[in-house]
Amino acid sequence: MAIDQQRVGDRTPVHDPAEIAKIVSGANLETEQMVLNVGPQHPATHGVFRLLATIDGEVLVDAQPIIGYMHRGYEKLVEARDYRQITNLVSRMDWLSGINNELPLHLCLEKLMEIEVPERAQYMRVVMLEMNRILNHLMFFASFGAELGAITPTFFAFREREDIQLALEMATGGRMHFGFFRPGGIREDVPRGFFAQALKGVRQVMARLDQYEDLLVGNEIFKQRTIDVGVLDKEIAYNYGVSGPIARGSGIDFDVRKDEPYLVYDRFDFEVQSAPNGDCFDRFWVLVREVVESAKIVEQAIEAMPSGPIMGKVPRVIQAPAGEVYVRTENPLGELGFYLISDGDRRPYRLKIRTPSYNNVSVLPHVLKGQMVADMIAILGSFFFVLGDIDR
Amino acid sequence: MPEGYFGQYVTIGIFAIVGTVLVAATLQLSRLVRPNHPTTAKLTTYESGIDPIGHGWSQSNVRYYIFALLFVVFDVEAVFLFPWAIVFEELGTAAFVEMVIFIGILALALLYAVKKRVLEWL
Amino acid sequence: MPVIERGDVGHVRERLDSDFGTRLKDLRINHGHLDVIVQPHDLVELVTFLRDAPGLRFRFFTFLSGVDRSAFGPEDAEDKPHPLEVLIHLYSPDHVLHVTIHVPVDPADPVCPSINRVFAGALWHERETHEMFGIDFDGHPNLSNLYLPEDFEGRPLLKSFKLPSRMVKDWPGAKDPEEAAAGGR
Amino acid sequence: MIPEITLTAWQILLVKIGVILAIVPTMTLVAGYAEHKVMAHLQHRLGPMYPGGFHGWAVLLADGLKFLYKEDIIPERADRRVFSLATFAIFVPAVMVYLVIPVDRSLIVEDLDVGIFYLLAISSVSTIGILMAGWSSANKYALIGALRAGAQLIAYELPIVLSAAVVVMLSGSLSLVDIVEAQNWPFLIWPPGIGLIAFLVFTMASVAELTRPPFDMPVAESEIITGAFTEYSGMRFIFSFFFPEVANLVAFAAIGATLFLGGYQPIVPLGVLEVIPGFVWFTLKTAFMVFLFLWIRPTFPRLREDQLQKFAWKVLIPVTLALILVAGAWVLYAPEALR
Repeated sequence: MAIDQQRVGDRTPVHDPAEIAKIVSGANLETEQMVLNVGPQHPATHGVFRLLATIDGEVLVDAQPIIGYMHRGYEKLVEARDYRQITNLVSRMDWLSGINNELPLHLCLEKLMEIEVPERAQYMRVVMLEMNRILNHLMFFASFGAELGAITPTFFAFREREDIQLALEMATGGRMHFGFFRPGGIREDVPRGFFAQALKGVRQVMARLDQYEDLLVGNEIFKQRTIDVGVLDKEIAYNYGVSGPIARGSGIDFDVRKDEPYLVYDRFDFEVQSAPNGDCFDRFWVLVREVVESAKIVEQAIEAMPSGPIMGKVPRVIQAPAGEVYVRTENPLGELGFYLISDGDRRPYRLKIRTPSYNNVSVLPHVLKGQMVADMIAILGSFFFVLGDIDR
Repeated sequence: MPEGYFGQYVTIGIFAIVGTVLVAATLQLSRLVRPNHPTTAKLTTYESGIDPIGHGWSQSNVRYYIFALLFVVFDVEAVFLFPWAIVFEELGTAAFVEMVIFIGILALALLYAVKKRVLEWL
Repeated sequence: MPVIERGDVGHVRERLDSDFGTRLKDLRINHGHLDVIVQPHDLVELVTFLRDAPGLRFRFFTFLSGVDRSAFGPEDAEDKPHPLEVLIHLYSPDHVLHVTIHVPVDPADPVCPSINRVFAGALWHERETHEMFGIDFDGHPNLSNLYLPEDFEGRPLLKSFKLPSRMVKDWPGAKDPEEAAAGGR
Repeated sequence: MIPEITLTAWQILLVKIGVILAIVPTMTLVAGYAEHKVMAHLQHRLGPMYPGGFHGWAVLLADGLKFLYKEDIIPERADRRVFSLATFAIFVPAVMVYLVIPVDRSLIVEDLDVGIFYLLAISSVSTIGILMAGWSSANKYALIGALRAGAQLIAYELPIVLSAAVVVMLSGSLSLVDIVEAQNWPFLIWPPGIGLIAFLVFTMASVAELTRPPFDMPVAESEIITGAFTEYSGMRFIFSFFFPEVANLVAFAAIGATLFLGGYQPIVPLGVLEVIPGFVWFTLKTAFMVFLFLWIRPTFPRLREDQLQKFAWKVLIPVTLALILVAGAWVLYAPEALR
């Protein structure tokens, strides 16, 4: 397994007759191992992610993920900013689900400061969170297809994203980083037409998703590429703290929205999708089914949308009293947790950000070992991760 | 003069030359208009954006070699097959039976290869 | 063995109290999560117990990190918290329970046993904590930097590490909303 | 009608060269543009709309011009000579395939009496070029891509050759004109199934031979960038990758139309249809084949290399071997149904 260091450093082809003779005589007939870099500039890695793969022919002997190309040190930066500013900072962690990243911080503050959030704001938050989740999942639906060489789902997914994207843009003015949540509520009430647009978007997704799903899930080639490939064992998933669609694809029936409902998630009728086998197919299947569940939540939330204020009673200066709290939410990619330690200042004393992709990706070497190079791409694609979410 | 049986192949030869000249000429034309500023970074072998580790020439899995051998066997078969395909109608049943035996042997060989699992990639 | 009810963190406290007794300090319930303080040498045992004990099954590894509390609270406070600690959060998916483990380590010689044999997921977290806080994890196979360049100096998440741009002006957003509402923006 | 023009053999040759040099690039541009547009519309989008004004018809010309102005980079560690020779080894065969395809009854550059043999031989020369390109690049992706391409092209060469053998058996000749002439009855349908299965095998193997999705592992961009051509740039890239790919696409479509769809013959032998000139039929059939190839691309995800090999060796080759026997029996014992 160890790479022959001398050979790796040696750039010239073998010319020495003695060495050739040695190779020919069979003393050295084993195939050479090659160190292959996948990333940071590789078409299949979303962002600057690097995988140092040792391959023998087409088989992966070892794979080490190398991260840190876009570490921004948010945990340090937040200590020099007040809570209002952090909202916009943390939404840049997982850039595909900006609004979901904002939530746990506000939940932390609302817990510590004992702020009551009005119902309308809570429902509104749920609508936006779930719409963002659909956006995120459709994105991975697209990219997983693209990685397996199916180009068409990409375009379909992007078309479906657009209507939802438009609704969010109407309300927040942003397409990726919304900055819409405030401690105690949301920034402002939504404009007229928002609900109609949002319903149009999610209903369209629900209506069309089955067809799109058939493009991949129903395809024989897709099944051959994904079933029984990259199996992640349930216990290993627990052990590494894997969460989100990846964990649920391994038969872990685990969703913060159901287990410990925050906001008003306990009032909606939705199911936690999970699949038992832990292979690429199951992970993808869970991801796709979750889009439908999210769409169902959005529909219910809009139907039951109460009227009233959108901001609770919040002091002028956001200043959390001294204390510690851990709040976790179900981000599209898994459990996002903020451990906030406050010493009573307007800035957090320490904010530990537990991002889903970090734990999810750390299990990769375990899953990749012994796989084929072609499967490696399928596995990387099925470990839905966002680089900003790993590196923070 | 490119006529008759031999002449046909002269045409083919000429076309090979024409194709070659076409590529060479376009590459030369491109040389006239394109920039040329080689730098060390540009001339480095591409390896996903970092300095390459080791060399690109390595002994690869022998698996490919077995496929190549199988190919040779079957391609030779194809060479036999074509002349036979034209005339077997006149030669009748005997030639047909001979070919059945020939293909049968090859099919057995393929079956053997499958049983020996050499067609499995891993 | 009594099975602990869903979310009943009080029972966990009793279980820990009876099984680990005096070795655990300060079992508190904080916002529905159990806070435990344990000395480094008891850490691996405690974590293994939490993971395997029937009825507890804290088998989901949430995160591991550190906290530098040396600048916590007012300067002249009476009971200063321990200046440096390792923070571990575990979750029991079966019973929906949380436990936060605080491991005080000596700031002069920060060493803590590695829990990667109990939770393999801790490997990366311990590497990150090592480069950010300078805490050594005894038994970790490879404590090389995860994020920072190899030649980086300093431990960024320690309070003693100042961001260069904050040396001049401590906090650019210091303007009070009250002031802003009254005066210029 | 047409005044008798007598040309010397050399003049004829010049005309032939002119025709081929005009037709091949034009076909390639048209097919390449069709690829853009067909794929775009299959995916609910517009595709190129601006270059040239009308529906972006000039997009490939603009592309070609852009590549002409691009820097040509040969990596330092590459084997320069082999690296540049590979381009020729890939490009030249792609042009030479067109020599023997009968566009109409008398519209053929060279009616070789072993035309089909020539066709199969020349279309597989590019494998060597791809191996040269991959090996000389001294790049890991290129090497993997080249080896994949080599294994794949030889594996799918066989189904093509064997399905062509079926056609030869049914028509009794190696000359492409004779083969087309033999198809004045619905070749594809009669004798029952044989032609149709051979056609399906040929189409599938052609997609693999063209390294197009779902068999595009040798150039799978999400795995190994562009495979053997990772290090190629500028005009060299066009000549070794893009142009041959599309030229071969058209060539295989034309071969398919010739071998299975009756080439320049009308689809059914009806007097009314005979009025339409042969080359129109040929072009329509080739266009149909091209569309088929283009249609497959956005529909399927990519197979894996071992699955592809399994498919060739365990499905296609046994099927064609059996087909040869069935066709032989048919020709011998039920010849009256044929002619």
